[in-house]
Amino acid sequence: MILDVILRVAAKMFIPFILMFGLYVQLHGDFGPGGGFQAGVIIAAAVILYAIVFGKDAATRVVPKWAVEQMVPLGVLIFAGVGVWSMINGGEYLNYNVLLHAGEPIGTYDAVHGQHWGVFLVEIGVLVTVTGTMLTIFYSFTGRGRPQ
Amino acid sequence: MAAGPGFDFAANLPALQVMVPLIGSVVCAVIRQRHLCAAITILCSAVMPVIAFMILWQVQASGTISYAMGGWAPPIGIEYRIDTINAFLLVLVSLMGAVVALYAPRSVGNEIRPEKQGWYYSMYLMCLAGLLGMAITGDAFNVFVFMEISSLAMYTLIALGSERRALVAAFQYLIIGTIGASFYVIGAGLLFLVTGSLNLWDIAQRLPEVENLRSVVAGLAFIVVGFGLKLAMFPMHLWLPNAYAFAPTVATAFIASTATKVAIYLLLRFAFSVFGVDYLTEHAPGGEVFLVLAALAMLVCSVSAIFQINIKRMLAYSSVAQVGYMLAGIAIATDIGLTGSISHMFNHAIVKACLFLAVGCIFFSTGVTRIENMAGIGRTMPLTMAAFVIAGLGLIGVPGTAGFVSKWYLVQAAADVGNWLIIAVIMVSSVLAVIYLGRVVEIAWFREPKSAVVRKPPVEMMAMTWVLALATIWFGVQTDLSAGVPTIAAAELLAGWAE
Amino acid sequence: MNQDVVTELADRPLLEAIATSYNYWITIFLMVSGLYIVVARSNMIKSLVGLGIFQTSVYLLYLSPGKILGGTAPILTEGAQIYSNPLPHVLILTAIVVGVATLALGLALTVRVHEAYGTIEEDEITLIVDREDYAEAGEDAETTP
Amino acid sequence: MVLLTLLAAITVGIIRTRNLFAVVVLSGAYSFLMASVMIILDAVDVAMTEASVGAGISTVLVLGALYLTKIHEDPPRFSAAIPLIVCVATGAMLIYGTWDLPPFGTADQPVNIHVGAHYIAESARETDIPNIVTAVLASYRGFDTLGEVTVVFTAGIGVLLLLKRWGDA
Repeated sequence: MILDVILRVAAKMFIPFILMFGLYVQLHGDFGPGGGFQAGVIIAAAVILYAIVFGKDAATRVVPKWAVEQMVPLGVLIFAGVGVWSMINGGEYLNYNVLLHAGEPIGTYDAVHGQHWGVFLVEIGVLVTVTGTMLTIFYSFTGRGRPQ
Repeated sequence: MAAGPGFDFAANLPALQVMVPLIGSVVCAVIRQRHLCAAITILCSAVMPVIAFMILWQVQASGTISYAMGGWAPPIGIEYRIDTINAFLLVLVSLMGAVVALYAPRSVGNEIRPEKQGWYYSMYLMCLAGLLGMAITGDAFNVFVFMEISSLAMYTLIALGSERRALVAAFQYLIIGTIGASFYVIGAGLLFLVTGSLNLWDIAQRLPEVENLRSVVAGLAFIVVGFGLKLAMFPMHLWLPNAYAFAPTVATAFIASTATKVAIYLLLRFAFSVFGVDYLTEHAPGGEVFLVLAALAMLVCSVSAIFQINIKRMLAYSSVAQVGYMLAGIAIATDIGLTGSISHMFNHAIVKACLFLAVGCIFFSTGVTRIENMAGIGRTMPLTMAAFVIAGLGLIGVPGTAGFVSKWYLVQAAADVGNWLIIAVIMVSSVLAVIYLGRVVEIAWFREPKSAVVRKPPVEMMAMTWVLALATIWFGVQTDLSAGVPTIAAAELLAGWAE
Repeated sequence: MNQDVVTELADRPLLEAIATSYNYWITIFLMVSGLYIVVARSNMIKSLVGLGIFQTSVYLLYLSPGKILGGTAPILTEGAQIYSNPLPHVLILTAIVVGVATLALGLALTVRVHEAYGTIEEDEITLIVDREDYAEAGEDAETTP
Repeated sequence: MVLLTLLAAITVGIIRTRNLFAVVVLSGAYSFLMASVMIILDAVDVAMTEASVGAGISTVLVLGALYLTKIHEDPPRFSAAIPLIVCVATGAMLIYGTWDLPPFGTADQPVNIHVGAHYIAESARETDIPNIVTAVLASYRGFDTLGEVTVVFTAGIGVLLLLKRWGDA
């Protein structure tokens, strides 16, 4: 059991840092390597570590199954929604240049900020779906139980 | 398109064509309530043909449509490039999607657990979105991405069949499908390495500069093998019969009428638009091999069909044989040959979907899938079997049905190049079709009823089966859409893209 | 690329070809081995692992030509002049994700097959299926769902 | 070059090993090596993904599947002649196809001067995102990325459909 204690304490210490690193990778994707996908995998890994150390039931209390199942489509919806928004604004699908209206003159767009916002939102969509899917798959496999 | 404010419906049709089912699928996954999901599926699928016909009309009115995804002009961004042939394919796929979606609710209700139905519809729409995406895109890598979307959805749809063999069939398809996709990626990668571009049009412009490189030939070979696996080109067809036989009815009918067709379209696109006829005749002397494989498919698979005990498997083998017809037309590579192939894609989709839907009705009412157990079904379910027979006549190619039109083109094309052997093979294969379909008719009508009809098939299932049966006759007489458009498409294909 | 370069490349001696294009040789080796595992092995999980190797070797085919000697990673920084080509990286990112998605679905199928058949050897399953077919042909009635 | 050779060695190991647990460990090592190779090729984003996906998630998934199935592989029952022919043919085609590709590391090959060069030259002005890979991924080829996320979504729903338990089954 001593090993178990060490494991639990170490895991408790590590998980916040893993989550922080995930967020860093997500938000810093514009400047360094990384982005929504990598961040999603890292955050999912943190939860999986938690599940392995503290048991799956504890993990599903923190991150419930229904939530991850809804995250799977939600991310795609965010991504696709950005595209629809740019279409409504008169551009092509996923044309971030037209996401934001510039103040002056009326009817023009702030292309550079639009690009930033577009990429930011899209990466969040990726993050949500990837985290959700990885956890869904993990829960599905562990929830299956060994056949008798 | 100028980035002016306001939503421009007509200009955004290409994006809508793919995004409506995609978003519909995602919404289904959020909602999960099965009746709502069925409603969403029907709504999205019913809008698809409308959009597809509008695109076809736009193409006919004002030529090729180029739609720059994300507003980045090609080849920098991803382009949707639509000319006659893929507009035609969009019409084909979306029509089939709509008919099968209208047929679906009670068939799905019968075969899939209630809790799973919401997600099942989601996968159906995703499969539709993936196939439409493959047909519409003008970017080599985007083809791969959408191929994987449709394939993953398809593996799932197949695996949900009620028998345990469906799982094995889905797994084998997954392996073969992934190998096929990887071969395609290798081929596209070689082209990318020598041209520096992923845009198909751009590649076509740059290929003449590097056409003497061996990498280009190898690229073509890998692409052909990749799609060959996907479209069940003989001898790479072994995954198909099991996949079709054990999938749920709705999945079989939809996949059988669309998936192989889209793969054939992509083969056409690469061979004729990207590489061009001149390149093929000069550097890739494979036409004869193709023709031999096509002939073998027609003969071997028609004979296999005769010996099947499961009716869905029988129809699946017949599909591989029909793919042989289409490949024969492509291998002949004349104007009429290509017209025949493209037209046969359309006609075969209608006919085969009708047959599978009729089989679905029978399964719904009696639970029978084995041919010998269908004894007397013609007397207990006369309407369903009548539709089956009409579609069967279409498959054989009796004059006055859709199948005749396209087979006539193919025979004519073969006669033009003086290839009498291929004509003989087409004839023999049609006779074999008479045999395997005749066997079903004989059992269904001339034997005493054996299986009781538990319940009548619902109205919408019968209606959709009959819509397709009537379409079989309609397109046998009225050929503006089923042969007129393919004629234009064939001419465009033969002209190629390279300037 | 002009024709002179093309013929020059095609005519170079074997040893030089191996040395300058070592990346491709290993790529091909990995690809063929991966493919071999997939098609020759009957264990479903091993097939999936082989599929993974096959796909990863395709990544190398895309990535290695994008490298420019003396270049740096394609992140704009002060002082760097030559960047390696970012486009293959993007494509391969997508391909990796597609690969893991396929793997997950394949494993899920494997688990279900194991539950249904008690084995994950495709050879054994083929035998079971054949036996079923044989038994079925003798039966008369079919079970209604 | 050394890394590439090691990769080849591991592949041989994977082919020869029958213990599936060992195969998983080897394939994890394979992924890490591959990630190192990718760093050498300047593909830092890809390397990061390969390390987290190939060595991380994939390994966890395969182990999970192994736990639910079994860890020993039976010897093959059928002869391996046909697969071998297929593989040799593929390999021959690949050698043929890559024979006249330009040597490693050159800047002036077509793949590096056409579209790729445009991204390097213009992305700062057009998107103002320093990491060109992110710019291409999320903006220039954003639609591919949407497709990629959709693939992940499809796989997620597929796994749920296959493995989720409802009540009895």
